Amino acid sequence: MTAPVVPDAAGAATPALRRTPLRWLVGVDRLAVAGAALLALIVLAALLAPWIAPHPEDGGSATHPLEALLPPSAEHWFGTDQVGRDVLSRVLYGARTSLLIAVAVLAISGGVGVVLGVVAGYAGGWVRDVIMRVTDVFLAFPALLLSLALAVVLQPSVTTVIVAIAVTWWPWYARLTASVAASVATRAFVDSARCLGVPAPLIVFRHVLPNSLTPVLVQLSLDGGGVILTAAALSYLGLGAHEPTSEWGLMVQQGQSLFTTNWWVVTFPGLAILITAFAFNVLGEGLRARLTR
Amino acid sequence: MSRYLIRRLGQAALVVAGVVTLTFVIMRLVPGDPAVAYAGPRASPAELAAARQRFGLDDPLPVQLWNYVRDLVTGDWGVSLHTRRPVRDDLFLAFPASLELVAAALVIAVAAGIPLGVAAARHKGRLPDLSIRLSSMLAVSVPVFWMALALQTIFSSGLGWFPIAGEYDTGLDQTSPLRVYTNITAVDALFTGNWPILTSTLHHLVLPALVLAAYPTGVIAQMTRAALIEESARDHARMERALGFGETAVLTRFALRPALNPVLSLIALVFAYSIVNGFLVEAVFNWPGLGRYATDSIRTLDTPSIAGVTLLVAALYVLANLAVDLLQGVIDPRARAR
Amino acid sequence: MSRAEESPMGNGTLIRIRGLVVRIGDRVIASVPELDVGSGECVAIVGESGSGKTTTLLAALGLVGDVSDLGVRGVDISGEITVCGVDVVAAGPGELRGIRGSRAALVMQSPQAALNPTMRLGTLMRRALARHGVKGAAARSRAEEAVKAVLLDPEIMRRYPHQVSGGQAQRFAIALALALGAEIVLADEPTSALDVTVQAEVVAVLRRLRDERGLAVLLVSHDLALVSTIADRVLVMRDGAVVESGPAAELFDRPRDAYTRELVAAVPALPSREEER
Amino acid sequence: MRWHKRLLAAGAVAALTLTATACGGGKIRGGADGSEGSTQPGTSQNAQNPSSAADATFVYVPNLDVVTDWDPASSYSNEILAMQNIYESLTRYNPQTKQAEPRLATSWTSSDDGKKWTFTLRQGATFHTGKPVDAAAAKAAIERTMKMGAGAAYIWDAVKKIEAKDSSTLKFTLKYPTALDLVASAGYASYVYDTTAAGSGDLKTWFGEGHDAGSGPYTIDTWEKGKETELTLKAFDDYWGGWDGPRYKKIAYRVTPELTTAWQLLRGGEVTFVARLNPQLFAEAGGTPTVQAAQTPSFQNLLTLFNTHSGPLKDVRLRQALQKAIDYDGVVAVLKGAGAPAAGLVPEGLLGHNAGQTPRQDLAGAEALLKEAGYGPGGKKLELTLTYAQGDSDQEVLVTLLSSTLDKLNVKLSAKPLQWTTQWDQAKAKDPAKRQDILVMYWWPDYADAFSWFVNIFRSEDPISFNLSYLRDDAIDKRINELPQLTATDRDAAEKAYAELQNKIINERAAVAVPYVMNYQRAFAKSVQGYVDNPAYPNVVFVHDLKPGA
Repeated sequence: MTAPVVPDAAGAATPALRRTPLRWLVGVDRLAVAGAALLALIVLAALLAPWIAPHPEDGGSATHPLEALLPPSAEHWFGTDQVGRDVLSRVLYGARTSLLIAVAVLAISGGVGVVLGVVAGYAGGWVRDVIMRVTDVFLAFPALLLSLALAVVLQPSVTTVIVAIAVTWWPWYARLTASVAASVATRAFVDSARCLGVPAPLIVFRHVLPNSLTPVLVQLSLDGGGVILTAAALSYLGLGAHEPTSEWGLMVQQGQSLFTTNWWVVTFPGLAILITAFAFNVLGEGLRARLTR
Repeated sequence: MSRYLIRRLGQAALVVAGVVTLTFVIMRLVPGDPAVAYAGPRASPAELAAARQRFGLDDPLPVQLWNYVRDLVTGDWGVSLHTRRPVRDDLFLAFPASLELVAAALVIAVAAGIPLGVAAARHKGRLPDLSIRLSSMLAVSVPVFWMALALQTIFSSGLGWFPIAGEYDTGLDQTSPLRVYTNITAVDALFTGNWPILTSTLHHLVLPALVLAAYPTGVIAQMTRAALIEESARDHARMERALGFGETAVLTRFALRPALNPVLSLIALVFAYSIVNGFLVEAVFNWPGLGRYATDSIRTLDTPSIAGVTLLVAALYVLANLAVDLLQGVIDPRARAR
Repeated sequence: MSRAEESPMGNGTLIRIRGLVVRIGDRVIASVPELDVGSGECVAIVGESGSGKTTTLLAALGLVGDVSDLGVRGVDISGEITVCGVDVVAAGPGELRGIRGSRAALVMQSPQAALNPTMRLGTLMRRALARHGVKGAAARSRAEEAVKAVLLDPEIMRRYPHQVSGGQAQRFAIALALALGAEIVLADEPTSALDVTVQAEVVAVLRRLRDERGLAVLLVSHDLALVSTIADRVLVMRDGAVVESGPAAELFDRPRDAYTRELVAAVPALPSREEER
Repeated sequence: MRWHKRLLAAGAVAALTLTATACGGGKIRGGADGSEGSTQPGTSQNAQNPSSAADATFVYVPNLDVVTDWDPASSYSNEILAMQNIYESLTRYNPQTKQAEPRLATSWTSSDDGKKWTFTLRQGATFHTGKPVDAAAAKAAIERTMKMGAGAAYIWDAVKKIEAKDSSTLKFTLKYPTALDLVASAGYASYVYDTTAAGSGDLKTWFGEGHDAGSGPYTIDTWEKGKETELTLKAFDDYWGGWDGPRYKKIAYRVTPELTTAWQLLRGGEVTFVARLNPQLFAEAGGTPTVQAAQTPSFQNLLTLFNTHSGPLKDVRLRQALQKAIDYDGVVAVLKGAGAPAAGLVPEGLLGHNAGQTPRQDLAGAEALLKEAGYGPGGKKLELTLTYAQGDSDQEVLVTLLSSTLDKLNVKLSAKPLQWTTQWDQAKAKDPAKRQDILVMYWWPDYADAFSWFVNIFRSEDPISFNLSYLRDDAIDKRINELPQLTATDRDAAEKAYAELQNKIINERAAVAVPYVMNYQRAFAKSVQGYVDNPAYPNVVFVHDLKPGA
């Protein structure tokens, strides 16, 4: 979100390498592979939560008030929470919520941003000016702040989190796409398409859009971590997911006053946020290093 | 040059206008009637009507927006529903402490992030690089509120190395009272030579500033590394090598300065981000800054206060960007020519 | 620097290349069986882009792959390169830094890009001199003398790269070499980014320094017109290999290789070297 | 270059001036109130050692900002913590005797019909302004409060006329019978203060600047909004109660929102009293030798109000099923002492408390009732909406447990945490279809009288204000209207009337369930002697009553 794409050094000697498929997987991209693997594991855990969670019912609405706040044990690896639910199960189910939020936010903000960005970049002139000034305004808010303000307006729920974050994130993609699209639009093949009388929308979506996507995709994977963190922060502030949804930020918030007495309630969901955001960041960094070379 | 400045200022003004409008629109969408929130649950219809009139809630929306803008310009940021004081006064009280914390965090971030970025670039592709990259990715991935809780539990209540919470030992207000000028405690203590309060403040600052520094340190290290690598691949770096300079000298004495440009823009971005991130840290360490004010405002749906905080931070961000643009002229002579 | 006096190559050979092969991965980027540059001599390498001529020049300074993302990992250099008595292939970084600048200097294609944008020219000059042990008043006088020698106003040292013209920048790069006491200048397309009139200025400076000070020049260029005005000997490269080499006059008059003939023919009006002289 | 430097310098100067003018420049921190001769170095006790020496400081840790309104007439918020130590009312409620006891009034009588009340005032009490507390001053204060009509001023609604018969006799004539001694003990709006304190200036403004005009044991020393130690009070030397023996001479309010932080401050000996802990920390406090812990039932209980007017819960069987579905023991177990089982609507310690009515979970009964109405396992799925307070972890526990139980009974509960204003707006919606089926909220009285629950929540009203079960029952209304006179004249009859009403509302109409009554869980330094919690004044510590021990 914050770090603009900085192309790594482009040495005169490298083009030869680009064609070696093996390098794609080993070589410089060990980071991307590691990130992808870690993320795949988390996705798998989320998808399989109903089967691998030791107490799947605890991921939903079940409660066991008499087993509250048990420390980690063979029965409950991560202990139990205030109302006796298995923390491990809730962390696994929480992966579903977090990933759902991440995917939805990236899809919405990426989609809106790319479309507006391509239009701005291709059309240029006042269209570009208007769109860019609007993104300026949105970008003048730190993302979390605007999400906060929006989440206050909407009632707390997972949908609110998605909307509040998506609204604040699309301008980044609009910006990025606009600049890439502007340079793509001046390339010869677009000119020739124009000369052949291909209608503008078709040029935009057939030719400009596909050629502008790569940096956006890299940015999207980099931003996954940011979305996870922002969503967790919103839920932590009580503006996001609520009971009985399993959500990591909410779990940290509910357990924070228990940190000194029942550390497990807070520690594991916090680690889950950390690891997931980390996986996104590693993947994004790896892709960035690879694709922008 | 001055044309560039005028254009840049115009752009900033346009953005601020947009920010104000957007904030106004969002605040009007807040559910619940601010008049009810202000007048209290047992207010009579007459009190409600008075409150509505006071907030101008009966005017058409464009008129309200116009009044809002006019009030903002004349320094009237409205009255907080939960503290019942002018929002501007509240912000002036709370903001210096936030600024102190964020500034400390950014100092740490710059002092650590840039050398780390240099070290990573210097050993590019080798173990030090990988470990610096991985740790900076870890630093940007950590949820601050959780890290704050963890560090507080470990280092304050566990090991007792740092105070648990607060900005300074409030007992010192009795023994060595602080004369305030800027309301930034550390600054006032420094300039009035109030060493007890200064050392106490710095001691209290360590943990929250470290937590808040994690994210900016990570991004600054990453950005410095990337910018240095890019810069050290340029022709001038080859020239400097051909003049007999070693890699370290090329990076630190030649490439670093042009590479600081993107890092500087990043710092402006991270500054505003850290103020908001600081809300979460302030809550844990009971730092008397904007965070508590903001969370209280959110909890009570105090729209004038939320709008005030939002506007203040957004305006700061615009200002920071403007400042960076000007600073870039100092760092990079090419920018001056624009 | 006193190493110049105790150079083991007393016969004035500044660059000696034998059987040089530069590979990246499996691909041969440049292959030069033999190349010598003596003191006061100007040797040119010509060829189209991608022919390996720049690689050969950079290899002489040990700078191949310095900017590539892969560092040394992907680059393989074999053969013998001796520059001012130092075995470049085997030398450690410290030894290489000892000859760079002070004995063998580089002049690059794009004059402004080759100078650090955030640094006044004088600062760069001062730092470079200090790097090679020349400081204070001595540094100032050497800098001034060098700048004057390339026909620049010493005032230029107060400017930033973006405030000087391309020709000025290029001449300043040569002044750097002079100030540091370099015996040979390795010039990579030094004029191709310049206007025609400015090109002549730079070439004139180079030629004068060679004639007056015995400065050797290894010139890489695709511009045969330029080469013909200055080079004593010429190597023609194509696709990484040397296709022809020999004294300049001979090569221009009677190109043996088909490719060289093509090149020579492509130059619209190759001025007669005799007339120039 | 030069241009940039100038510009940057100008910017820096502008920023400095801005902040400097904002704070008035060069003020001593802790001396927000310029006229009150603020702190001098070395003269007062270090707040760090609250437990030492004769003029010790009592450091109270609230979790919210203390002061929003300094005006004793309209104050209706967290500043009660300080106000009750600065100001005094005519009477003070004693939860043990369930009666009002002397404070500024030493005795009082009422007429048989409960419509005339005469208070005799204490001799020798003075305001912090130096003026004596007499009947005329008390009359002026209460009349000003009534006239302003802000905050909790409604408590005086019954008063028709106040007369100062002589300097120590204050006579009230009421429009309808009311237990005025209880009214006069209210936590808010009951204060007696010097209405002439500001002289010719505006009194409200004068208060707002951080001045006080009370007669209590402490007076405002420093007040700095937004600072961690927001407020300090110092002893009022001429207090009628005197300063014999060891007493706390100063009170500091150190705002700490985070429970864990507050606890760590207390354990570290930095503070004296923490108003609120969670059960786990409270348990830890109990086992810490330097700290004492006290748990007291409050007058605040949690209500789950069922929509009796529209939606599926119009069917009384479903409401009764819900009452039976609530896991009362489970909630109390999870709250681990932060909540106690409730018996009826009226908490213990108030007239009207009905000890026998403790509800129990009865899943079989709930299932049977649901079946009868066509729902339950195997029947139609019942979908209900519920709203509760955002950020309240105790309510969250109730809701989590309830939706877990209802899930098993084929009832889908969609629960929304909302800010109070939003929750309330939705509950008051003109269109009944927009209202919730179940609303969860706390209720506590403004003065120690159970009447508050009935008149506000269960008496028919139009438009809706707090009657959020939307109950409309003439018989119930009639009984509610009779309560004040009974309370004022015949306490036994009142007791009976309360019992009957609660039976009607809870059992017959099933308009509400009361999952638990909040317990106060306080933790404070071992050195504090004589602390008693008074639930009629939520979270207030009457510091003058305490002794600092070794």
